[in-house]
Amino acid sequence: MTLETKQKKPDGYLMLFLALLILSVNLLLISGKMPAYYKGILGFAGINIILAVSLNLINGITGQFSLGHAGFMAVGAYVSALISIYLKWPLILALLLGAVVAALLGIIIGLPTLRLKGDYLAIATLGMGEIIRVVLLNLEITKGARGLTAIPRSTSIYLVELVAFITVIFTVNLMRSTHGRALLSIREDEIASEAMGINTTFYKVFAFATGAFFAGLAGGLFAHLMGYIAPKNFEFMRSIEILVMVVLGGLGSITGSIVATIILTILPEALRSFSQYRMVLYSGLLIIMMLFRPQGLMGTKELQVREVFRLFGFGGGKNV
Amino acid sequence: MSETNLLEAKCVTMNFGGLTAVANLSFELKKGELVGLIGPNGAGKTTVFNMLTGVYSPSFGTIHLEDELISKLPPYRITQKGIARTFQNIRLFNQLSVTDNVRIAFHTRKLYPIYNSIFLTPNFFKQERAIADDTKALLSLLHLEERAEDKACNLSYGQMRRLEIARALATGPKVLLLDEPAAGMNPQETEELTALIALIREKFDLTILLIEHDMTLVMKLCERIMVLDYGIQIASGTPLEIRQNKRVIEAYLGEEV
Amino acid sequence: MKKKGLWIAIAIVVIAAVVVYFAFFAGKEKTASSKQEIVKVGFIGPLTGPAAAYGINARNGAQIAIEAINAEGGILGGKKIELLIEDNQGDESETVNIMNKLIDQEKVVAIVGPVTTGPTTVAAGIAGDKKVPIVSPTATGDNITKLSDYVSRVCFYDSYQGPVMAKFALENLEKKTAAILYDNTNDYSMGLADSFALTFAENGGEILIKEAFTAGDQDFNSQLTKIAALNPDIVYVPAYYSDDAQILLQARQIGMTAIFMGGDGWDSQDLINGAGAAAEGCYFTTHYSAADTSELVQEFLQKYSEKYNAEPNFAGPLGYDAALLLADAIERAGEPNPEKINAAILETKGFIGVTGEFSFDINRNPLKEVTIATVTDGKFVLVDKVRP
Amino acid sequence: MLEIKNLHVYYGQIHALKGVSFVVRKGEIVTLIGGNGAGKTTTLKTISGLIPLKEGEILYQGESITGVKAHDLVSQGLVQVPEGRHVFPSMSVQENLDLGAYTRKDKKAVKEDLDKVFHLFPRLKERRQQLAGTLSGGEQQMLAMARALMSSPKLLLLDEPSMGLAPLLVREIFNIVTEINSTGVTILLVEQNANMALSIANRGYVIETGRVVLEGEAASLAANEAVKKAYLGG
Amino acid sequence: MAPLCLIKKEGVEMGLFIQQIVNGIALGSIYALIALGYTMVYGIIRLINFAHGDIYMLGAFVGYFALTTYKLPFGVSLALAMLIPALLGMLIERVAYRPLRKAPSIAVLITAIGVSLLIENLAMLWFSPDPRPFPQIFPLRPLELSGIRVSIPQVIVFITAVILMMALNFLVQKTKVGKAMRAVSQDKEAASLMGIDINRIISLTFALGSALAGAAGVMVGVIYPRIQPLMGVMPGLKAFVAAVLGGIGSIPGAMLGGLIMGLTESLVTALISSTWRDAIAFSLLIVILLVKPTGILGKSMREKV
Repeated sequence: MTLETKQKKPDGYLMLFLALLILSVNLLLISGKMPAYYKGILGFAGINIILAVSLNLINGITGQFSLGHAGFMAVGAYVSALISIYLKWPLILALLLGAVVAALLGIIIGLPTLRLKGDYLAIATLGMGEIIRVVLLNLEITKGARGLTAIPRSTSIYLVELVAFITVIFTVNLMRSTHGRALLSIREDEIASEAMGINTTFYKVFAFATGAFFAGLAGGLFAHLMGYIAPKNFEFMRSIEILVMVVLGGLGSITGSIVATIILTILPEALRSFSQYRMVLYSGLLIIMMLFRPQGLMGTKELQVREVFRLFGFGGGKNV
Repeated sequence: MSETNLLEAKCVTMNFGGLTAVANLSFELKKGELVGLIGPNGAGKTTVFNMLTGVYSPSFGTIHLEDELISKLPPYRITQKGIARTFQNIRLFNQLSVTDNVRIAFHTRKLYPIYNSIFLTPNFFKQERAIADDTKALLSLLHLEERAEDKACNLSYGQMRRLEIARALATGPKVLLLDEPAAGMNPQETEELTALIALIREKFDLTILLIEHDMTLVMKLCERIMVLDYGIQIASGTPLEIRQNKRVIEAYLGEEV
Repeated sequence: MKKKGLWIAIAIVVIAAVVVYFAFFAGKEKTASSKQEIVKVGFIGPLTGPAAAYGINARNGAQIAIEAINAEGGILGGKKIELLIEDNQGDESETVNIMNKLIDQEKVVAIVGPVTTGPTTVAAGIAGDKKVPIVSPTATGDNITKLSDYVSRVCFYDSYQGPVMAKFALENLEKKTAAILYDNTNDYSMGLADSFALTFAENGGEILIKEAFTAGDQDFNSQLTKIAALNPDIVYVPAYYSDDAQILLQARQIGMTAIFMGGDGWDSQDLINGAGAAAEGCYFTTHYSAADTSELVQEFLQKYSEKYNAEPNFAGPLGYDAALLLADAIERAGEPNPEKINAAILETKGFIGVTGEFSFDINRNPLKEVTIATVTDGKFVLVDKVRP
Repeated sequence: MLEIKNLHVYYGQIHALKGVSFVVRKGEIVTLIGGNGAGKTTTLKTISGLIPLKEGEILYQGESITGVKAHDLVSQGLVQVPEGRHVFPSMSVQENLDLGAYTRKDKKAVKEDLDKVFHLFPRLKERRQQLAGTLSGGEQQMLAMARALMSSPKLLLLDEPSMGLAPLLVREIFNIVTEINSTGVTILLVEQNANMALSIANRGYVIETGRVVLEGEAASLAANEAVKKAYLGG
Repeated sequence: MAPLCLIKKEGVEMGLFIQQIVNGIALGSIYALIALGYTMVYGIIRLINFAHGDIYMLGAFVGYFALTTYKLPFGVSLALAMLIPALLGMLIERVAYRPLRKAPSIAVLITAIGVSLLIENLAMLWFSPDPRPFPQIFPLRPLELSGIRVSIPQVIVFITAVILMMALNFLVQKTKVGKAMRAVSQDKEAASLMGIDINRIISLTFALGSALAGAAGVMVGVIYPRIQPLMGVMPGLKAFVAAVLGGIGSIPGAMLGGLIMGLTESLVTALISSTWRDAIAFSLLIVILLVKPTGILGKSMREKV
């Protein structure tokens, strides 16, 4: 019992394991042994990890139910794509500016709407995402439903990995500080949090803006990976997909988000051979997962190698 | 204003729609005092707390803490200025550990910039270590060290009440507001709580205002008692005076206490 | 606690299983198809999701073509074509994965699809990178064939058929004022609307109003009321048949008498089934006419209804033609080599398909006749064939 | 009337009740006293069918009601007034009372009971049309009890009726409990305020960490030194 | 008074405006019908039942098959189109939601999304994704009054919506079952202590809400005779927005919200541009939520501190 919650320090085994995994994947990449098919999936998985972890910051950690993540992603994607197309700035600058604009939008939208709670916030952010989409459909510069073509396809798989890595490190470090705890306390009880001297408005907007920033980055990466974006890439179902990754992984669990994201990115590919039954299976699995594991794969816990060992009967099995 | 008045409320009124929950209430807390706030249910006691801590902004009137106007400030600013509270219907961070509950409350006293936590600067480690040490000390003072790593929602009722107090203390208050700390406790537990309140008052040099229905606790601890009924202060005085006050007996205490 | 551990274990097992699956099964290098008696061709289109009606029709059409070819002995002296069908749900990311999979894992020599413009835009880039030709049956966006040399299509592009209808309205019907009602979430609809408007205005007509709707709308009364108030001679509705039927019905309900016109998206029996009498007297441009008595058309329609027990919408014959064109190109290339096949596609001259005879322009767009059809007594009737 | 045999209840991994047994006879007021977390509320909730039990048996009027759902027990006259009142906040006082009589078909008898209840709680009559959520804590407690009476209980389970109430109200509530009992309703009372509880009860049980540790006549319990020290503040 | 169509210039504009209001009310009635079911289900278990729009779609399909394949009379078809979705709604609640009654609400929401996707994809598999024309029951020719046109189905839907709203309101406010529903929505544990079988009440609520959705499906088929498996997605979303707008949990609120949605869409199209319609509808939602966080007719509950 106590072992579970006590664990706050980074788990050495896990770090080692992850490092090895990343290393071996990259060796495969560099050596050119990895088929483009897997490379493509890896790219999408990386982008999805950024999206899921950043949404987890808003939804899971701060407890603000947002359904508008695709909207921020769209803003980042469009701004960075437009910069690349018209101003021809370097990719990194385009991505950063896209992310900054998304974050600013997050602040502008967050300030008034974060007064709302629960489902009401969800529906307001959903509306916000839809508004962004309609604006994109109607602006001259975004070319409406036609979308933006001829975006330089300059995102490399390494860049996606790097950004995903930064997102995770950022979130993990934040979580282990007083600021991360402030976010958690808002999720648990906003009134008590305020009574502890925490400026809840600031932290909610901070979480919203940071989440939007990373979503914007992910959007930029997506745009420069695909070479083409259109408003329908950022429909409300997209927000739902990201939300499903977060909830399935466990609200508040970063490793959970990562694991769920990888599963949910690979699963549709694995189900591809079932062709027309694929979506039926996917939705069926989703229901079954939630029925048997409503708190998500990891609950609020983080994946720890020590636990995995214990599970398989290695060492110190007491207290389980 | 005299030197010794730490907290001063002047003509504070709170209206909800057509309903006046607290009417024209004035009082002051001197430094180091322990004052009880009693009265029938619905008399507006918790509303007073909510105004003092900024949850509600009074419709009329002012509240000063050390000569500084605080009645327009948001709750977190008031906490930073030095008023901490517990809640009548316990509000812990249920899914977090006991330690985390207390660590969160050190937020304002041991604050470092956000970039410190992202880039793991030396200051981050220094502050976090200080928070960990202070948390440990507080938990052991309140006999919670055994349960430091348990989730708050798994505590027993009495432990939850103590954790709320520990959390309030961690914010470094000058004034502590306790809302029915003995509610749901049996006499023995209440007795322990009484001793605890006396202890922390001494140790942290606190000024305390407490709401309580348990008259043994109130009479034993408080130097002064204010009585509210229908949002109006109907009496104020020493425990002895209050016990004999006709209006208080009629509205609240009933016959023989 | 035990239970949680169990779940983590299950999660790990699932991940491991998926990894193993990819590492050992899906990842297995397929031997190049040139050495086999089978030529692999991919199909990409939305078989589920909102655009499924077109994807499924296109797939059905392509399957009929491939089966017919295989039944007649295949290509390249007896090799059979295998059509690998993949569902992209109309989604661009899916399309990337499918393109990679079909080309890298399955080693297809060419691909029929994608069906809609967005995914085709994305697929075009990959096709160019990997030098594998794709032939889209129905992607009409003007630009897609300019994105890479490996993209071609068998349908009109947006600014091809819009002007035909505009001129027809001005010159043949002698109408002077028009209103446009289009789907602003659909690039096809926008493209047709723009090209129609441009030609119509340039040639002396007047566009009174452009109104939009959103995919999935059921109610068009507000837009129609607004249009009706301006009393235009014609209303151009470049949308898909199921929307068109709704719009026609609702327009007649509010007493509009203007002539309604549209593009190839109208071409489905369901337009008449849905709109009934309201469809009478409307005009639309399309690829072919089901009333065409040519053997090819009738044979296709017969096979389609036999196999699928339904009548195809416009995507059906286009899917058929795309597959047919591809098979023809493979035959002419002489070997199942993607680059050679692409070269052969470019050289296509006078190809005869269900949707007419055509060659390619320099951008690999078909130069073919536009059919203008109308509805009379509940039937599609051929009005004219125009070569723009 | 009610017989509890060897009750074991778990919350997840926590063994909350470890073999609780006691009896309540017809017409009695029986009180369960004990510290926080001793398992008093759990016992009540198990009896009224809100919590499933792992082991043991509950006999009501001689029949086993083990595993019977809460809503089915109400029509048999076994009714609980939950801790923390739990009135329906956005319904009027009248509607709350109507719901109390949810399982009853005999409209005339219900009407009579309504009059009785209003006689017992005149304050509720004044506030018939007021929303329950706007009542004060004491009034809500009265409403919760009145609501339970509307289902014409034979056995009333009261969970902490005095919690968070002013001294004056506490006395009033306990007077009413006695009055209810005098109309023939058997009462099982869980209380922190052991002084008060023992002063109106016939018999009492002391529960500690999921076990009954002491039982007896109310008066003898009140005189017991250990009880005095632990629960009566003596 | 002269008929509206005879009034010159400004009068014509006025007539057009009134026509758009009529259009908006007709469209709003549909949203209201779906929103009624939404609001009931949300009211009782605080679940945004994403599958509601899909049940509405199934209602339309049941009606379609009853009318075409089995050639049943309209009344019988409508009854079937309410009965089958009602049973399905109960089934969904039993299988997918009830086991999660104590789970975090977001988990139930994800399950609801799963159910929604499942129904949509099964429907596409079984019914094919092709849109189908719904048989025309009522004459299409509009009634004309001073230049304002209203079609018979529009009138029928409006009247149906109003009657159902009043009936539901009566049911919930005045009847025993209604009181039980409200009790369950406010405090489940206390409700079961009143002798209320909360599972039965929740089941009943789902049945009722789903039957309403089924009826709405048929009504939509009648007015806008085209049905397809994804027809429930957008109206479902907009009806939910309507329910929130009017104050979720409130039955007159659902009606009001539906009408406001319909009117907004219609007037935005008339006065601004149809391309901005959805953006403005959602902006309106956000503005209303900010001014009155629980919706127009929603009860505001102050959190007790």
